[in-house]
Amino acid sequence: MSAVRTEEFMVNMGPHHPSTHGVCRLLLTMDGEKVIKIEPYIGYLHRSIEKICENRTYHQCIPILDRFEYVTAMSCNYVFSLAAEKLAQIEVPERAEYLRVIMLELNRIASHLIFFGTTAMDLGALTPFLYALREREYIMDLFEMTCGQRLTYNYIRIGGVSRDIPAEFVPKCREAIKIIDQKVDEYMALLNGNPIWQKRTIGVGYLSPELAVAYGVSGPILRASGVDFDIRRDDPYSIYDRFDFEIPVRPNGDVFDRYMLRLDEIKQSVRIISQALDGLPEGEIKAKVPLKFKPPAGEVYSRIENSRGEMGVYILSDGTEKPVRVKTRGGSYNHLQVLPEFATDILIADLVAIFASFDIIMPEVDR
Amino acid sequence: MTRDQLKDYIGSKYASLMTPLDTGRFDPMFEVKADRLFEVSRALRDDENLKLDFLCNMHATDTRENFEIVYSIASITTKLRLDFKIVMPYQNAEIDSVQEVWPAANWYEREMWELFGINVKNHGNLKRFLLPDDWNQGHPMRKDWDAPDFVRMPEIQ
Amino acid sequence: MNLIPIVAVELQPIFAWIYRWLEGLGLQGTLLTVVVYAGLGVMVFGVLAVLALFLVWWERKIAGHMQQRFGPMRNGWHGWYQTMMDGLKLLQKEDVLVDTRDKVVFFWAPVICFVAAFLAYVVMPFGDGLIVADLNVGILYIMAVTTFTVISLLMAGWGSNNKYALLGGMRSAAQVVSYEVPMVASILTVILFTGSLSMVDIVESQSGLVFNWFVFRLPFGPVAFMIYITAATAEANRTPFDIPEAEQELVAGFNVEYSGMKFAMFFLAEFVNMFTVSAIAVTLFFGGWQGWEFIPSWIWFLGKTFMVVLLLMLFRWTYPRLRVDQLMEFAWKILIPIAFVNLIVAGWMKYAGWYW
Amino acid sequence: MLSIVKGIVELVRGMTITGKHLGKHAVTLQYPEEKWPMPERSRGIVVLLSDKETGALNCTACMLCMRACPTAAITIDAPRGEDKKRQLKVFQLDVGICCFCGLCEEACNFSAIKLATKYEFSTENKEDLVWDMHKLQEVGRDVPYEARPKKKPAPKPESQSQPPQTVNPVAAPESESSEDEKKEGEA
Repeated sequence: MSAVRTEEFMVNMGPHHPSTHGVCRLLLTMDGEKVIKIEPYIGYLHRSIEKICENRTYHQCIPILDRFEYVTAMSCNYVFSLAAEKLAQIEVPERAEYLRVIMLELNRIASHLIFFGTTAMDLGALTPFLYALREREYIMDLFEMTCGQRLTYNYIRIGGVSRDIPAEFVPKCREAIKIIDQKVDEYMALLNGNPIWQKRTIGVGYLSPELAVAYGVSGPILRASGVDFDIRRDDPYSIYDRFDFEIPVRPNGDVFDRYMLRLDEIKQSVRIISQALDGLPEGEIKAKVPLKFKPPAGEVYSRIENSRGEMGVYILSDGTEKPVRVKTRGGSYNHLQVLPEFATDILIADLVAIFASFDIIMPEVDR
Repeated sequence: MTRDQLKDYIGSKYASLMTPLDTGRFDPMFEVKADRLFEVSRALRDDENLKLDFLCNMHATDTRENFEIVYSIASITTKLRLDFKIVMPYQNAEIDSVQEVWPAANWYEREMWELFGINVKNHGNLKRFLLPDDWNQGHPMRKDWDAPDFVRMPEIQ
Repeated sequence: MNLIPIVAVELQPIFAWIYRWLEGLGLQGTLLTVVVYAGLGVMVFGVLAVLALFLVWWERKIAGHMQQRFGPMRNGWHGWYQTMMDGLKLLQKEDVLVDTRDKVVFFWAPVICFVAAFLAYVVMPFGDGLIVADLNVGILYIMAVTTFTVISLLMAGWGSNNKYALLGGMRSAAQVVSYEVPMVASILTVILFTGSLSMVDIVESQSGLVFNWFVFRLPFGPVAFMIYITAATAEANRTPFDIPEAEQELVAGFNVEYSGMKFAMFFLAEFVNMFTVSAIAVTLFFGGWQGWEFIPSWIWFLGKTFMVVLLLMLFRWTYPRLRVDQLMEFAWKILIPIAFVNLIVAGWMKYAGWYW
Repeated sequence: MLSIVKGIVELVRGMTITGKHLGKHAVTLQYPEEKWPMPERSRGIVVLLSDKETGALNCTACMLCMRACPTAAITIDAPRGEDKKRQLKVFQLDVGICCFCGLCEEACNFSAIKLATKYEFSTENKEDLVWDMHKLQEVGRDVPYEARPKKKPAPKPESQSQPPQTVNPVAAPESESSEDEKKEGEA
């Protein structure tokens, strides 16, 4: 048998691969079915959002930043508004803060539902994807009813929100979160006990907490590795310190834990939303912000907990109408970065599972 | 530790390395000399009271006079957060890599090298990954960059 | 008259008439046999092509309704001729060819796949007497010819000169060869009791009450059926065992470079294969075409087969996909031991006479 | 052995969940024949509104929308006439680069531009996506809107259902020389 010669070969996974969620390109060095080395190449979705923002006024940046991370565009709106408010020391009205929290958490649920669907799809189960999108539709309807768009909201503005919620929003929202809460149980019944699902996820793709922290991994992936850190609680912004909710943490750091943690987070978000709906005060929805918004010179980096980890915006202002520099930071950038470090000597099917469990979306990486 | 306490702590302990700046509007902001960067990074991470082990963000800014490289760092355990920046001249800009302290800096430094043309010493993997492989039109995030199809907003009188 | 293949009682006069007509044309001896069999072959082919088209549509409808959407709705009532239109479209499409392909292998792979899928129907008893040729080694013949599929997949993977396709081809080879073993072991359990390899004999040995169906012979009957249906799912390359064409891993696996009609051949062959394994399951375990007399036997056969196909579809749209090493592990460490223990138990019970 | 039985039970449980959905009715619609009702606030195509009585455009060519547009999709050409008032000559919208953010609608003081709930305006040519004044007006003929009082903007929206005027240019502290039209709107 010594005459048989084997050699490694390179496979281009992406930019148009069904499981790379967009246009990520992974250059794999493979030995048969085994992946030896991963080299990510990004930039296929680069729209130079940062450069565009340097050329826009602060108000105009918000619709541009909607496209920064379109799955949770509310967070993009919010994190930029937060930075601008910190720059200009704007006090946001109470009602606006509540509305912001409701929208952010609804958007987190929507994003996690997409995660659930795409992960199941990447592992071969096609039906959960449609179920997840069916439930996401309730949230999209709520958004459309409130701000008029389903994906790029342009809702949260500097100093508040753009519009008050319509009268039928609150009952519909209560109904939606109730349905979603029930459906999450159904998802768990559909997949959790399934021996195939367990085989594919439990113990696959272990990410150690040390590596995760060193590479700036954040959000659900960090918490699934056993690190108890959530910006909503540890660096509080908005009014999150008023709500009673838990930060789910799971110890194993494998694909199954990342999947379960997100489903748990959906339940916690439902709790936050119902509390916020109960405590929703009357009043102003927007602080007085001039159309020619000129924050004083200075710089600020604001960060929030997005469904994909830490989302941050850095603004450098020189006192004029346009920012000098806007730098966006998305969680997926670091998550993609850590992938080659620990995902070696795995089968290609495991790579797909790990990639899916990281919930990487490319607009956030390429910007 | 609150933000003011953090400011005082750093002011007393690292006065020789980090100069406080008043441009930071929310979190404390410091300035660091380019040649002391590595020393500062290591000290901030290993300090028992700070443990700033999480690199949130790092990027360069072109202010038309010079480059500012801003490091936003945080801590998982002590929940602190601070920024520090390096100001360096436009010509032959070069910094040390902080990958040894925060491995997450790898891609941020690569992106900075690619889009701003700031050289990174001891990086080890300075390869293009955002721009096309055959890109030869300079560094697009610099303020003076221009291209025929680059559309700026119309100026309204 | 004895040259006429056994056909359903209802169709006997027509066949006799055709036979006489052919004789009147001056055909005799071997030539006559050849012509008659060729005609039958075309008939079976036609029926199966229609069935495959129907199955594609049906699967899309089932999947759609399972996911709370409609599925195809545009062409005709609930899109009933959607698949035909898709076929027409694929026929018109340009056949995109890779320059670096292995020309001979690339060309013949879909052909072999297509032919192999249809060969099994030579001995398939569609109804009471509705069979092309009742070979006395029927089930053995089926096992032999269906394995041709793996050769074609391997050829497709190799001939495409594409790494994804190659991986898919290798996966399919490993998978089909492994799952052949438990499948044959479970079939042997049946043959142990019928004492014959002929498909007609197998069906007739299950006549009478429903409890004479093999699947109800406790304790080995249901176990054998479960092993068979698992192995058959793998054989037909369907989820959860569809790793040769695992879309999320290998894009499309072995047929990644195929387009136009060549792709359609693979596609149709896949559905014919699904029908084949279901039909075998019905023949072996569910009493084949037997049922109440007042419904024609071939309707019984088709009905039962569609039920098994529905089961396979439920599998496909519910379960995630296994990983390649887990798939092999499952075959060799779980399925094969159980299959052989089951076979030994069945043999012992046969020897001791503890069965009805 | 137990794990195998347990696994089979779980597999069957999964199948019953998906199988149960087989009987339910689809939640999707057959798009071109059936459509979802669009919410009132839906941001669809951008239209120019006309006065309900005279039929003339509400636009006064103040260029606020052009200034607010983040993608520079709006082009306005309005030279000043002899009475120093701007005459609207060209109002062009490139639907291809419009991002439907709604900033133009919020910037407008005269209920002249609105994001209607209409959609389905795809074309085969990119050139057809550049809409001129007349087309924008035609599409916007039957769009219902609430004319804003030309005198002074409402002080504060009382009811919640009424869309509040959020970015109100009146609040802008700076008054620049070129903004005489805006003052005119206030006066």
